[in-house]
Amino acid sequence: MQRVGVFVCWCGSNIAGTVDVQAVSEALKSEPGVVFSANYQYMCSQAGQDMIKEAVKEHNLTGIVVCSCSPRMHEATFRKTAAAAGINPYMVEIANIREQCSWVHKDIATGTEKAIILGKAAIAKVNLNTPLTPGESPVTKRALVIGGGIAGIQTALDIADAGFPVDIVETKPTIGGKMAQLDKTFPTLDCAACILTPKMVDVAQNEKIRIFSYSEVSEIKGFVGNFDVTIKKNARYVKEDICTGCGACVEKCPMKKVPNEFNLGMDNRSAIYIPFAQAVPKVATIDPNACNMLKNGKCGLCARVCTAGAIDYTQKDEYINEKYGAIVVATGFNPISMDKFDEFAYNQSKDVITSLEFERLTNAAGPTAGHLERPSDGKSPKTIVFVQCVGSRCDACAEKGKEYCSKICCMYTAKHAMLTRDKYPDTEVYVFYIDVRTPGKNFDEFYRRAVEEYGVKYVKGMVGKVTPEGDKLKVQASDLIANKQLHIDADLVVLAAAIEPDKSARPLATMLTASMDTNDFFTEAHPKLRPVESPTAGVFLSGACQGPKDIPETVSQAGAAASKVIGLLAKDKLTGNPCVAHSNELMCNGCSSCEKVCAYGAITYENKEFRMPDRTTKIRRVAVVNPAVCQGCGACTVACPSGAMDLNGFASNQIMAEVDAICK
Amino acid sequence: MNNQYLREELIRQSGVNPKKCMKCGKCSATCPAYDEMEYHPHQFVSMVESGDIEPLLQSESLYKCLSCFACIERCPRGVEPAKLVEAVRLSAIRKQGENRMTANDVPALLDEDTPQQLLVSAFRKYSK
Amino acid sequence: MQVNEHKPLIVAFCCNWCSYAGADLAGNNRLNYPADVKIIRVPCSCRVNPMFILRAFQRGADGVIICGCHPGDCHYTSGNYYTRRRMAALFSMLDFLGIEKERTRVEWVSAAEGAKFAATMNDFVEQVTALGENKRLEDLRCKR
Amino acid sequence: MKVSYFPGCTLKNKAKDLDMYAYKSAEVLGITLEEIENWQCCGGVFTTAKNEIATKLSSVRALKEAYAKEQSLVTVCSACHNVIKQTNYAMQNDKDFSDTVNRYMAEDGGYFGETEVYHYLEMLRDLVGFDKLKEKVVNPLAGKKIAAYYGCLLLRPSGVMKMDDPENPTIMENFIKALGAEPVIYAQRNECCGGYVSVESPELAKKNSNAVVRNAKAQGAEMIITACPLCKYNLVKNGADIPVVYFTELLAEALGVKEDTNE
Repeated sequence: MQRVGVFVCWCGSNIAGTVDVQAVSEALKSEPGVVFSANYQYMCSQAGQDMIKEAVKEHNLTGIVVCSCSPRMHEATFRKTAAAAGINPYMVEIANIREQCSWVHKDIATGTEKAIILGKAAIAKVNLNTPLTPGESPVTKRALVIGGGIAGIQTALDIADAGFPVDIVETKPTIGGKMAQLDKTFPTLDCAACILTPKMVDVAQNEKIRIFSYSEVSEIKGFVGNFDVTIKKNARYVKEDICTGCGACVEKCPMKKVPNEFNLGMDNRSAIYIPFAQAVPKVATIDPNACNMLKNGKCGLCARVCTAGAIDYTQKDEYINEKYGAIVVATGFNPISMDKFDEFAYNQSKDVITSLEFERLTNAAGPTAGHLERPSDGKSPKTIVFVQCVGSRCDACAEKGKEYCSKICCMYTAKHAMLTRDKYPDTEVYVFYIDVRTPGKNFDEFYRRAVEEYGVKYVKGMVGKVTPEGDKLKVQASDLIANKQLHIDADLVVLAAAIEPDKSARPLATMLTASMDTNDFFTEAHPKLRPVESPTAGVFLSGACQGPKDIPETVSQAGAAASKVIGLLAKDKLTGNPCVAHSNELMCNGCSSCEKVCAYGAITYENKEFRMPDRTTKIRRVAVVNPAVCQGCGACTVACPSGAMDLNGFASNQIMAEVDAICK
Repeated sequence: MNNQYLREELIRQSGVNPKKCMKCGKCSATCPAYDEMEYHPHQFVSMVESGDIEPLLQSESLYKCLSCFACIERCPRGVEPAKLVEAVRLSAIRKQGENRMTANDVPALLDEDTPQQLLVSAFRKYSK
Repeated sequence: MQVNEHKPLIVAFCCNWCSYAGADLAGNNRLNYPADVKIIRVPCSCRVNPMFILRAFQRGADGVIICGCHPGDCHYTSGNYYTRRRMAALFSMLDFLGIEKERTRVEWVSAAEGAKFAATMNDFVEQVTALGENKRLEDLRCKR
Repeated sequence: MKVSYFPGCTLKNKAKDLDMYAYKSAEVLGITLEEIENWQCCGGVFTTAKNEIATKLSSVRALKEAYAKEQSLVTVCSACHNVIKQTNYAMQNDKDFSDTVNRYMAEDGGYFGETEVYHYLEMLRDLVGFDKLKEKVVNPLAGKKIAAYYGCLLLRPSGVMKMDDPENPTIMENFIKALGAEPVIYAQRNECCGGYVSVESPELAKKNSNAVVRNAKAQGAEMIITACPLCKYNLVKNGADIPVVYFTELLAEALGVKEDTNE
């Protein structure tokens, strides 16, 4: 039997005004287990806490009930008091007689009656409390960053800067991501390569950072502080450590008709390739679907010209196992497919392009060396029509588009329009918009400059149909302000395609047991107060995998994610929440009901040997909860058909005792 | 005429929710009959929503809609303006004596190749 | 106990993250609701075992309400979805046993909805009061 | 295989070619078209109003008859196809509508859109298969550049018609390829010809039809095929200077069952 002390707080007049505290402490005196009951003006004050400590000593208390304000307010305070008095902090229960009693009821009689009942419930519960000790788990001081775009790069650099080793896993042969494909960046018009490539070099030179390029994460096990990850290094048929990136092989490769992904298929590359000049790592990769040597054993030219001897046609995929304390997801975005929007004739004309393709067309390192030329005939376009919101802001039931605003299109379109007018002043530039959304530092000023200084024609309305005819694109659109239908003969149409999370995100989320929204963006632990953490402990979010973002936002989130990771890795041990589920293995029948409802993957099964009454042994499958992963929601306790699963701190018999006390 | 009642009736009978419109104008951008119309598809949506229906009932625009469904197909919000146009047209021609086209009009329309489908369709659209 | 004016006994299970905080907010804003409501704190609405509800009715509760985070906002991602499904099944079974559906309820109350919490409780108490005393599942041995 | 067949008003009058060649070609491909008995005109256009019931009953009768025979219902005319498929969809998905119709018809057993409705082109694609069609071709139309004209009725509303991608359709192009000719892709192929509004505003129909023909020609077409008598009428009447023919005629020609004599 516990020896319970009851402490009723007046909270000045906040409680004492509507609750007869004296009567409450008197009434609770006779409850089972109660050996001491008192009331005091401010229980949370130093004097109040000292009173509790003295009572613990004097009466040898094993449990404490404080009738006071909400446990959300002072539970932590009184737990510390208990610990200071030498009893387990989890032997404290709070009866909420302020927020849920004195403040919401008017007369003393009802208030007092209810306060007594709430006090009885807390006493009934504390009688069944057991001392709990939070579990501890060690922290592996290494972080994994999945995705090597600007988000992943920034996160890795910041973590490495704090002295922790970081691995970046990138599916492409080089890091750099989408930003490496951009020409200029809004609103300052810095050249993307000029600000990104130094960072890429920093990554390559940082001793704390390892890059696994052309690789993917294939398995994730474990939990916060102790992730066990398998990384699949795809065979690139080139020995990374030997290749110098000289490019002799690329030059000599006879297979030169492979669509170049980096330029979005607007020109060709060879079967052995380095995506772009500043690639990191600057190592060649052989495309097994295009290489004659790998397909039918005929060629081998690259191996012959490679003076370093880096080519290895027999290379196999390699699996690497590594332990990490924290994982950062930075898988980024892609523009959506334009296949379902062929009213804009994307599939019918080469001169209808997406904005990302436009970036490559204007990039000095792009397929046209930066000259704005039409993909179909290389002529310079005289009339360009930009269409905003293609696939963004669609109705949820329309399967082809996305319901959300893609956020970055207004600004990059203003940038494209402005740069076009700047470089080619005789070009007519139209931008069809639904709304121009420019919330951001210097964003609206930038857009207004495009209109006022550069003479870009912004038209409120949408394009309804693009008809390629001869060498023109007949654009039919509405001008809602003029209440007119416009017919424009354009040379180039640029579609601001909606962006969506990378396809690799969904399977990754499953591996991480991290949650996603219906659009496959990762959800944050709290949309406002914990925006860079996933609800799964130890998993952090960086960049557009969490929602559409521009570069400044991505970089700030990347830094924030890094600081969260550093905060985690700086600890030697993690203290868990002791209020977690546990399974009574004698009652468990291994049915897997609990595992199915666990959102965190905290429950596993193991085969255990049990002694039977007849002295034989039997092997049974029983559930085991990993206390470091369990978050203590209790879903499993209800799902368990045999009653084997229970929750520390909110045990079934405790809640049952509360129910009984209330209903008595 | 009680506009609120008519508005609700049009919405009910067309199954269109004009509140879903985000005023992008794609319906009017895609409309092949735009230049023939006094009120354009996007205006039908916003005028019905605001209860300003009388001008629509009087307008020739009702009889210019091709029911080609381009606006329905291309609306990013699934508003279906053509169904609203149809609902307004029906409110106009369902009134007594308000048939747009009668059998007497037919001979003048015929030529040697006129397919029956043309007459049947026109009748369906222009009269009760 | 007064004979003609029956005071109902309502047990409310509130999840720690949303509804319990919503109840606290109702208190902070001094929004009145009947003292008949007694709140039991649980980590998540999905911690509420149907056994607890049966026990409450057996011990003489007149109504049981479970409050959780709004769907999609669960602190534990999906707990309230389990609640929704479990309770739908339980409540219709209870209804079959004679515990009217009006005596049971699942409500989503966020931490910001103090007013909703108070309004919900007022409404629920009124609804249960109208039904009168629950005798159907009451164990006579537990008679108050 | 036997299927129910709904010819429609125009196919028995001004568009006899469309009808005749459909029959003959189907026979070659092993499909017998069984004409619905006492079919009534579909109405030409589908009225989208939810409270328009009577005008849709003829379509329901045809659908019910096919259902009674446990056959799919095939149509050739784009308009009939559009009306019947939309009516069938409403019978499946709009409970108010199907209840009213079933009460109105007051016959044994309700109908709730069970019949499968195919356009003749869908029949070629899904029941025959373009591969098999290709095998049956005896006069390949090699080298001919043909523009498929879908118009508005075949593809829209795509959620109901479920025939093809409404903006980037391939069914007629694959049909043309199966016959050995070369399809011409042009953007105006799914724009309206002017439809019934040609009685009200001939100039609107002229503008639209001309835009279609001009675009097809600009992209290199030598011929336009269509499934719709009204499309053909509008295109031809407004001065199309390349042949506009029904797709079934082209089919019959490729299958070698087209007779040269004009009936």
